[in-house]
Amino acid sequence: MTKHRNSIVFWAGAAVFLIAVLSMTQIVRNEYPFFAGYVILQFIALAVAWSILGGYAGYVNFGTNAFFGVGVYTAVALFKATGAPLVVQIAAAAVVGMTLGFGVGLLTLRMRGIFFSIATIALAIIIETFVMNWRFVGGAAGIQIQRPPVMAPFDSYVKMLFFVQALLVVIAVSIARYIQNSRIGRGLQALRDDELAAECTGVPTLKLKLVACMISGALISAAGAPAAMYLQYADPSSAFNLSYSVSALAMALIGGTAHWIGPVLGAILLGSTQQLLAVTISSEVNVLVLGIMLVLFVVGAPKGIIGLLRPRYRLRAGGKP
Amino acid sequence: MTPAAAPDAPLLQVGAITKTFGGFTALDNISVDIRKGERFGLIGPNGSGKTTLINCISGALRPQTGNVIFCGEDITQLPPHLRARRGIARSFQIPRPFKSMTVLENLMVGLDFAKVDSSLPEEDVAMSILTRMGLASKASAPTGTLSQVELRKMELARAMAVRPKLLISDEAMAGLSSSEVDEVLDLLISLGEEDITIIMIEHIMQAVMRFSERVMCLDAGKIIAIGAPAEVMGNKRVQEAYLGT
Amino acid sequence: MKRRTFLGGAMAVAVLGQGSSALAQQPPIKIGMSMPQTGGLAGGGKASLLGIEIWRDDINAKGGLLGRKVELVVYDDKSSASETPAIYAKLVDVDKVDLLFAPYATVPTAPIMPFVKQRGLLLMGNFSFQVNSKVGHDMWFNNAPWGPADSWAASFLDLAQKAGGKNMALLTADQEFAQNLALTARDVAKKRNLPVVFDQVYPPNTVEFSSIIRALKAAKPDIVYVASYPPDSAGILRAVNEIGIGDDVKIFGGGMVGLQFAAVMSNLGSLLNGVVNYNTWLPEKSMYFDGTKEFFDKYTKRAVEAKVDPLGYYLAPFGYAMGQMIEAAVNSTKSLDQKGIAKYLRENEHKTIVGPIAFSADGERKETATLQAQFRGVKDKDIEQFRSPGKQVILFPEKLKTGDLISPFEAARK
Amino acid sequence: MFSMDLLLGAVVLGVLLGCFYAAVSVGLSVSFGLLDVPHVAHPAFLVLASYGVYQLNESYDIDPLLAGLAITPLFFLFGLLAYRVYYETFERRGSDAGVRGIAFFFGIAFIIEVLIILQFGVDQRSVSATYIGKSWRFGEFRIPIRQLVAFAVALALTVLLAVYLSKTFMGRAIRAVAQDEEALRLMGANPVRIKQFAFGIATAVLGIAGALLIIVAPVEPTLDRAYIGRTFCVVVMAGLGSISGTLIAAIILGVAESIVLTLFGASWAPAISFAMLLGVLAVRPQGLLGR
Repeated sequence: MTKHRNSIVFWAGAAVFLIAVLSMTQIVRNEYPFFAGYVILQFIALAVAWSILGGYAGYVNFGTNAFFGVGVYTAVALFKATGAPLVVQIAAAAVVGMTLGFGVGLLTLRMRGIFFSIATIALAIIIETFVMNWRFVGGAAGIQIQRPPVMAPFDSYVKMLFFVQALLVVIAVSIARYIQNSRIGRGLQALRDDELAAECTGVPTLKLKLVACMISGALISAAGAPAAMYLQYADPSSAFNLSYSVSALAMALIGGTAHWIGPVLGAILLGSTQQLLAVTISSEVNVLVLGIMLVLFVVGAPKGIIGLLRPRYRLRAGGKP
Repeated sequence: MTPAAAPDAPLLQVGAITKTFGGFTALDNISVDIRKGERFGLIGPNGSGKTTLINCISGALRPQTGNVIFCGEDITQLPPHLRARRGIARSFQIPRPFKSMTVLENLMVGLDFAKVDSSLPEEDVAMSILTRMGLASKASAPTGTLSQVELRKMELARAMAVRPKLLISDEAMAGLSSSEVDEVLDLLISLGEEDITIIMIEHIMQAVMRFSERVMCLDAGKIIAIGAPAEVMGNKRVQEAYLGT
Repeated sequence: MKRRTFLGGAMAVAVLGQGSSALAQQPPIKIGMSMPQTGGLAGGGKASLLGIEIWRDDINAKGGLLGRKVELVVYDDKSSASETPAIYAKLVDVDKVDLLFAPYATVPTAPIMPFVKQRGLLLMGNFSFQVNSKVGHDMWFNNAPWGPADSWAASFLDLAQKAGGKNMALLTADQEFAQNLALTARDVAKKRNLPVVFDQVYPPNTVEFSSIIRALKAAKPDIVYVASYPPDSAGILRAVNEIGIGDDVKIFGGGMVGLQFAAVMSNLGSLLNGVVNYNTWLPEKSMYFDGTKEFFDKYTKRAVEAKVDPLGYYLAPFGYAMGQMIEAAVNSTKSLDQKGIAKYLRENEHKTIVGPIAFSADGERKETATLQAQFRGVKDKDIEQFRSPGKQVILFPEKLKTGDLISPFEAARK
Repeated sequence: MFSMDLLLGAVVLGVLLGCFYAAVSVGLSVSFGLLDVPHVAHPAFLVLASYGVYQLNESYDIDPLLAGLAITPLFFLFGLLAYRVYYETFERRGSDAGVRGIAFFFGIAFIIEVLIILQFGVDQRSVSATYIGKSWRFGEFRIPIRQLVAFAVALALTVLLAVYLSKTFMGRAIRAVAQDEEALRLMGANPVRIKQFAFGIATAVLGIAGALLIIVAPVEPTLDRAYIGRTFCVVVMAGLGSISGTLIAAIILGVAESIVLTLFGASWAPAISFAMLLGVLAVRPQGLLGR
């Protein structure tokens, strides 16, 4: 009963959010909110997608930038070769990201988490090297992209991208929420706590990890795909920037990974703090804040913001009463 | 799909399995059949290969040679979760609860993935198992708050949630007081009365004697005695093996 | 016409009469930009910004632009392309700045080119390379002395061929700027039938160049054209010093980024000798124009406090020059109308502290003023030595030349 | 392009480079290989040590190797502290130590990077010493002396650590704690103290390794990222915790990098160590000499 009511509330909320976003694109004329909002929405999508594997299953992916970059360059390559529309670019990026997730997962998810983590760092560098040597998409020099004309009902491309990214956020959150409430979520939580015990209780751990890795990879790549059109430019060092990995990880862990709302809160908080800090402090102190917050939360508030807000999660997490 | 096992065929057949780690042979050509509904005791000194054997049965390890046949099906190469779905469940020597979950949720994992059809809602099934185990009052407690005996019971309850044909209990009484030992033992015996085959690894001899219909003793990866409890306890090599350590 | 002049004069008198109070009352003219202040480009970005700030202070001391104070609105883009679109949208839509300057370097600039083109905004470029060639924005003006795309490689190869070079080796970093240079170098070599005997691209973060230099040496080239980044430039020169490069080499260098920065130069010291490399400004006597000396006096003082490059030759004076061009254009057109300013900038030659600047249609310099200079007599661990002339002798362009190439490379190293 | 001389040169340089890689990886072989700490901040500690060496060399003109030796005790203490924090916050509490432990060290690495930038800026730094910038000639063949120095010191360091771990009482206790913590506890030793000490040693070694790093080439604050691949590749390929394996694996990596750089071009070089790492993980995760 309550589950059912929760669902209604959730979908109503999602609809209200999308309608609000859509009407904002129609009413607000100043373009800056869309530029800045796009970045924050992108971080929400990344953090939520990251936490499907990193939070629910406890496998730390340092390669968010690899999947992100793959999304960007899938879009670039496809657009340059065929002029495919944005929707197709995003779908293709999701497919490629999913395939990549499957490959890495198959290779390393049998082993302990640390091997997976290191393999994802390796992945980012190998793919970046590959893209740097790929002249068709501009190689190391990067590539400038001309946007196609904007589609109705939008009057500017950035507004459209803002809406598209909002849609991706809704998709990512609904998938995360579905997983969390389904037996997949319970299985992931079990294997995160104890892999052998989970196996012996009937949980197909490898399969679930692979599924999580594929979904997470697909969503990260999909969230990265519109970046090519947003920047109208792509270069390997920006597309594969390590800061995507640090941010996604920090936002998810700071927000808390036991519930899908955690990464959303973390991304909104850190994303807007970063936008604010970028305007006020222009030194490395800005980045330092992110690192210190990450370490403080990891050490002091293992369940993140939602753990602090909702004692239930603290209770669930706690070793001692 | 699987060929129907003959009515009197053993539930579990361990066929000549050998398991080595590097140069160390943990199990040396072990064969044993376990009947349906049997209460089977497994004893032996530390490092004799008891846990390795049940790891090979439950799927945590795979033997180098030999096979494991369950209900007439060769499961030697199957991963643990598929064995669990076929009806093999276990508890662990050192309890391994899902720490971020409540007791009830721990059971729900097994119910979720064992794929047994039931007309009752899963939560009700879980509650009935907990009631059976005397843990009903702890259903919504986090596992971190449980006492040692409650943890042991929770592990057995979680194993029961898979609705096993074969339950393997790995030293479920270690570190418990004698009244608690009796409590857990009674539980196991009552489970055995419900047509569940049980393999019990135990160091506490009275418990083994009271529980088992048949006992097997391992030493250095070999079977040194198998038979009725009193018979095995009277065996010279068994006594030596125990005194020797 | 006369009437307007009269009115203008009257207004000017009025403004002068009100003095500083008028300066305070009128809203300031805001110039917006992002600048890399953290990340890999931060060193250059901060020096460039200091140059611009010195211009702002000078102009405000003179009474501002059109009688209004000049104010800079600067955000950090973290050396990344992904930050700049939001920053420039904020500058234009929220801060409502009057004029835009581009951030230092190509990568952060590239994403804002389509934006300014679409909005029809003037953008003063800041040392980016070939960023407008595909966009074709007619209100873009780059302060860098690069000039036509191929002039860079051409000037180096001119010097090389004059010294008897017959074939070329290319060693380039796998990053955008170096790859752009490599591309033109290959083109120019092809046009001149200069065989390329060695062509290698190495990745960023390469630690050990001994292997690469050994392979390069084995190819026995006459001309070695290197396009590298600061961390690698040092590694390459070290390896060359240790492994040797052969007596055939007539000329070495060309496009090594980093050898313009004080920290790198003092670090490398005598290893620099003989290298012919590009530069933008040097303390040679041909390089002093109206205001140049005063600028560097101010810069040297403020650099210490701002913790930026103590010499500041490479970027800072061009930041100042960017301001000077805007100053001239706004004062002549007497408005902030961006189309008018662009028209003025395109049609006139501008006097700046880095010499006269004239633009061609694509917003780059009409003629290249990129220097090729040879390091000579450099000692170890001494920053101050680079302030005196003769340490980097200008070989190109002809107008600014202060010496001739010493060749072969090994001879020049002594 | 191909010639025997060039190949020979590549192999010789590769061996030198490989020994240097062994020196920078050997600490990780202890901390990750033996102690099972997911120490992704190891390369960041390494770069931090290099900056320490740089500071001493710059301000007091101390030879970089001596400077490395001088900061070794400091790094030992630093290691003790780091392990204590890690143990108290993660290992002792047990639950999901993996995830948070990795994130913790990742965060630490990130903080170290930023602090170095705040203190020293993004420019690269290098040290001066009499043996830097000269080379040893052998006919046409020249080997940079800095590489010979790095080679000799690295080899000595690795061998010394291997001997320490196999011959001394403490060394053997460290190996034992890696294999069976319970047994050690029964013997009356405190495994946590032994692990802490071992982590201290693993970090102390970085003092010298950091000196070698800045002797071989200039350092910059984000250099640690390149070394995550190299060090973990070496340690995993070696078989976790095997010191002799570390040396062999590092030489294989060094030679592979050097040959690819010399004969096939450098554009694929950064992927070498990572590709080898992925390959090892996929094919033989227990490493060359794995247990």
